[in-house]
Amino acid sequence: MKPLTREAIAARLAQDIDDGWHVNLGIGMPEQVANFLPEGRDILLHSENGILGMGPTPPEGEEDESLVNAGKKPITMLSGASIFDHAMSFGIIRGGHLELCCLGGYQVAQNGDLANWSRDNDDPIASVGGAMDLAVGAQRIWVIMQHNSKDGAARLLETCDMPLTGMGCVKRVYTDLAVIDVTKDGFLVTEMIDGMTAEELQARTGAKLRFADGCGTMPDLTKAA
Amino acid sequence: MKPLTREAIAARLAQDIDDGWHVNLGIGMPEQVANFLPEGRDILLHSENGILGMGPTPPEGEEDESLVNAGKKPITMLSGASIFDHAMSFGIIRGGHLELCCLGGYQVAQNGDLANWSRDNDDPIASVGGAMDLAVGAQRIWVIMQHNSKDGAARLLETCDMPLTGMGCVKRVYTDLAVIDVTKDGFLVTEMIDGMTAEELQARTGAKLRFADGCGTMPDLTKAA
Amino acid sequence: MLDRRCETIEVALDGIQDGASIMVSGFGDAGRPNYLLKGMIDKGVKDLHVISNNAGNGFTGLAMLFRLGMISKLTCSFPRGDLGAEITRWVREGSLTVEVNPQGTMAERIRAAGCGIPAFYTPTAYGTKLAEGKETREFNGVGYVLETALHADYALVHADKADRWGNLTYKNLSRNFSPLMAMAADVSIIEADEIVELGALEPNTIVTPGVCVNRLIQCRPVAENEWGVAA
Amino acid sequence: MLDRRCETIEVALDGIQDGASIMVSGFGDAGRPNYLLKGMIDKGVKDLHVISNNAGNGFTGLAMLFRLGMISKLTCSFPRGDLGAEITRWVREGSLTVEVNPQGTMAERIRAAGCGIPAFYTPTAYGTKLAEGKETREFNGVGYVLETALHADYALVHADKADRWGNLTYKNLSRNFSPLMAMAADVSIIEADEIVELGALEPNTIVTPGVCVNRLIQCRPVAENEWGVAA
Repeated sequence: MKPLTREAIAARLAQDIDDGWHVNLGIGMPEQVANFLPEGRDILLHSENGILGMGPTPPEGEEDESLVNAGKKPITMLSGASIFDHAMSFGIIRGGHLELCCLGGYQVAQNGDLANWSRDNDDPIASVGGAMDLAVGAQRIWVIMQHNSKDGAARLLETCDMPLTGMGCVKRVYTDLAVIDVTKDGFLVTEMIDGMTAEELQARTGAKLRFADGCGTMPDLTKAA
Repeated sequence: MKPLTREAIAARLAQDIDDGWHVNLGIGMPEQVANFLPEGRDILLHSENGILGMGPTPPEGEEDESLVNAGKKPITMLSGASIFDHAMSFGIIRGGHLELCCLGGYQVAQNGDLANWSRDNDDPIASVGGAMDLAVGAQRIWVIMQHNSKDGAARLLETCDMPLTGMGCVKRVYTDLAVIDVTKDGFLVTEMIDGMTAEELQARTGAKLRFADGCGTMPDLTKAA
Repeated sequence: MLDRRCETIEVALDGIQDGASIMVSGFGDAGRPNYLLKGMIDKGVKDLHVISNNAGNGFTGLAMLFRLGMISKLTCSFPRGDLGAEITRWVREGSLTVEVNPQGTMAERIRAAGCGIPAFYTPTAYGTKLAEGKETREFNGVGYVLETALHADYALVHADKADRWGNLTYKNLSRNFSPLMAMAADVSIIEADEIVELGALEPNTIVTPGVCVNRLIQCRPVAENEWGVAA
Repeated sequence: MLDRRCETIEVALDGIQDGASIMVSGFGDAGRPNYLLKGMIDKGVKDLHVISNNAGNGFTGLAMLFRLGMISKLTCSFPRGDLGAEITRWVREGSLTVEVNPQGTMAERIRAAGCGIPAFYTPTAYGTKLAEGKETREFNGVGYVLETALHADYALVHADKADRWGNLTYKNLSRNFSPLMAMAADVSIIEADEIVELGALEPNTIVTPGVCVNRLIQCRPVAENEWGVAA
């Protein structure tokens, strides 16, 4: 049994993005998703700083200071891209126009609460950026994160103890071990990596898991078929 | 003693518009002001439907359906005109960015209250358009109107009895008889037409008038000098 | 492939039912979605709640929907014009309800709906009849009125140019309420004078990003005599 | 003649005093008004309340105003970056106050200030630490936070093209907060990469109408070594 790499989690998530969706990819692990978007689908990437239709990283030497993403990294524009100001950008977010936002997470609770912006309740300059707007605004929030923290602590919990980003907003979680829907009855596992048992996954999780009928294998799509 | 024509009131008001002001001219009598803007001043006309820098009426046959003012009449654009949507247009109004708005009036009270949108408290489809936004938003509201109604009733009053457009918003009134500032102490006459006496003006006014030191003659600028 | 284009006007207007709330772009004739409005007449839905700055004029466009008795409620800022006398009569007869908003309040309410703002305070109408029954509040000693977001089931919007992703530009003062309404309805339906190739619109000059748009159709002019019998 | 152009940067920045509140456009390096920021350093004002999404990076631009101790309060959404450790220290020492807003809330608060909206409700941050002490309210069963308009005495804004009336366009993602800030300050001061003839900007593509602008100056690049001694 081998947990998925960060790339493999991103690749798995990318498969579930429908043709025609407008998607915001949060800073960090979610950014990886852009590298695995399925061919043949029009997937329009949004960035908080005012663009829909972000293209890939430009070749070295062709960066334009006026073309950066929310992580301040250089980007390009696709044909059909549009530019707008910050009020419009967050109007698009808050108004529910984005089909999907993928965010990183520190903790997800079984009611969909998300903590992803500050590990420390007493941080004097806790920095939220646009995460709270995305959490309440996008039509669905999928979280992409490691199933456990480096010290082994569970991150899927009955209740978050870190500061919340948003209440009840998470619809699905993709981890290195499983794909888990957040339902009104709590966590529902729909896929696990090869060799993982329900008991073991439960042992690494801080809230009760249910398992979907026909719970499948979570593939590593970064490996040659 | 001859009351000024509507054109002459508009011409008198136009003299007081400073170089560089952004001005909204309400529908009706205020529209006339556009015909008397002093030469050599950049005065930018705003229309609620989303333009700054309106130019004069186009020659017949050159009208463009996409170039109309708030009164739905054909306009042109000056060099330097800008176009924006309705939220921005009223953001400019409500945000206090226009130096001046000229409105027509049914009644003005000595505290600056304005009634200009409905003569009838029971009108089931009283139609306000953008007047209430302009009344509260522009840096100054100047009202242009006949001093008395057709039946001779006073329109400068202690209190309006018609439905209000805005509270305490009027700064100055230009009528066919006088120019009157609205001050914290009520109406202050600064100009009267040639031959008008203080007593007579007071008799035609429904609130106490004060007269400025050096109250001048209100000229008819539509007559050859 | 993301393609907002509809083959026919029937497809563009699919699903609109009696009782729907419908935003209609335009200020006077500028920016009126006349092709879509003609489609609404042909569709024959009724009991509509129309949200539009004006009620229209003459025997074309929006005015015809009123004359045909398709509209039971109007939210607007200026219900006068040609149709003023009729509207007054319909209101007195009880066949039409009219809600008058100050124009800027109406624009901001529509923007709020599109941008996820449920309510805001505005100085407009404070102390007037149009604020009667509304919640008010002072900030820094000035009075304000609480206004709520104005949503709709559908928006019918006229644009100048569009691409298949739904990116839009508008021509001059045809812009008016269009970008706000495109965002504020569950389903926004756009008629465009010209549908261009993806990439033909300069990204910095797009006014409405396609994410706000649901359906797109090539506009064609509606001739005077297509609107039906004049009274 | 309406002419927003200033002859010198001293004239453009005239009147800014210690204790002023200053909006600074830009997201990362895109849209930072570096020429105006350099002018602020030369001017040597202090005790500033800066409103900016980020705190800046390195030893240039906004970051230098922090390093020189010119700023006593920062309203932002993301005070991390290069300067994060220093900012944490300054806050602990008490020489700097930081107010963190969710980014969309900050943008909307600035827009509200420019558009005469004193306050609005937003779903963002409801039930989180950033809503503590703020008024909340339910609409249709959903919780919202009341947020107020965010004004400033001055806005320092970078634009791409400008004309003498102050009409502005922006380049790509340099737009970000610029149009909002230009409207929200008592005095907005714009540096533009290019000042063009009146009429050269197409009316439909102007993003900020000149009515929102007070002063305009031709921008020039600030070289690395002009920012003063690196630590």
